Amino acid sequence: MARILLFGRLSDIAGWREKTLEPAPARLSDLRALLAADDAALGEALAAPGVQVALDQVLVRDDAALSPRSEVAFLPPMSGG
Amino acid sequence: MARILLFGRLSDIAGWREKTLEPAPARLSDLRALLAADDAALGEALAAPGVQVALDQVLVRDDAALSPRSEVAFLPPMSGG
Amino acid sequence: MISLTDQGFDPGPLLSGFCRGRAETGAVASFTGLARAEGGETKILELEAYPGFTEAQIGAFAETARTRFDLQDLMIVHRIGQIAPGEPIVFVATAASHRRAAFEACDYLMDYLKSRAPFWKKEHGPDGARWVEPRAEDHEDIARWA
Amino acid sequence: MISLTDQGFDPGPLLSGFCRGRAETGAVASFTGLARAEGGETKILELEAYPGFTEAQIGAFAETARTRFDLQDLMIVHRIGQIAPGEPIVFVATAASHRRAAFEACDYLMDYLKSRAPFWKKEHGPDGARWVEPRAEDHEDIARWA
Repeated sequence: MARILLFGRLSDIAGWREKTLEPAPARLSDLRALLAADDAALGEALAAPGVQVALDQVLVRDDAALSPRSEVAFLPPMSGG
Repeated sequence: MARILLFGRLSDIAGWREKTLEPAPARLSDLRALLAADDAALGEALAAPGVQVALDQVLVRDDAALSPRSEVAFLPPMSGG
Repeated sequence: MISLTDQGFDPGPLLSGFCRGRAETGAVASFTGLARAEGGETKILELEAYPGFTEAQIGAFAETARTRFDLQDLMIVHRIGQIAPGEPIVFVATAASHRRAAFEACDYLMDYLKSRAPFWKKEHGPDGARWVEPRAEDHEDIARWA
Repeated sequence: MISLTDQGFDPGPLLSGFCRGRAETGAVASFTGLARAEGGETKILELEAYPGFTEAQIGAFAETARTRFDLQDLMIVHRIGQIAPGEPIVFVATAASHRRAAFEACDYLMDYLKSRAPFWKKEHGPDGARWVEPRAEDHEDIARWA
């Protein structure tokens, strides 16, 4: 069961902040495709420049394999406090 | 009655921190002469470069007339806090 | 010590605690950021963090400050959630032997926290809410240290 | 507010009071100077002021800082008399709309207080007492602002 987290404007676009997926997609690219199929506007927002991805709280730049218990966070540009 | 104040190392040299003079000397230069006649080491220390004089809490650069109730402070180089 | 809190906090007791028992420190600089009303333009500021990730990222940056400025200690407390005008948003304190290092490290940490730290900021004003991205000024501030 | 005190003080409550009720401030920088033990070299620091004159001179300088950095407010509390290692010597706080001004004004005030303010400083160490004159470093610090 993968845990997906959205921050900042991404959760406003999606209408949710956190969801779980069972089974977990095999790869980050599969997860992106799944989310975009569900919600095209969100899919586009997640692919926008400046949106970073943290896999188990570590930033990843490229595609990556997900484990069944991965936590994937989509992070729009950080604004500072 | 003029009030004379010494600060920092000047009071260590003189052995006093504050004294009153009655009658008050007419001018700052008279006061310097009086103090130097009493204590040559102090007279020399007061004349050393970097020692400033405040007359009634205002810095004065040159000779000045004293009033009967003047407060004269001799200030060695300020060290900051 | 790096912590996030969704409760209001008072910077005074933090500074008192930070200064205590420092016979060899000499210099403690601090910065307190307060939410501004902007003449009524901003009613409530809302800050979102990613718990765990946000502290870890700030902690990693704080280590660079500790080394760069030879700090003896530092403290960062950051508010999250909804913040009213006048309330503290952030408190940073730095301890060093000499004041130049303490000031510069505090300034450096604040430039980072205001421009690149993992927070997402929403301003609730009279015309609704909007997400805020870092200002050009914040990017220039952090660029000074490159 | 500029004050001298011959009693020990805690910087925390000063910072709390200074930050209170500031819906339009944004930035409060502070500096706390603590007496250093210097590994046992300095046992007691003694600071002499010229009451009235010292506050007036600091006040006049503080006005230049207020104008130069467009400060909303400032506070200076300076300890005089005998000070033990670890005890606060000085607390400076500055309030401004933006953090750059608050930091720079605090730094500027500290450079002045450490190099040119009317205090006379005696260090009591294991080999007796000696009067301290400003260090070359302090003069360089204040020269940065010319």
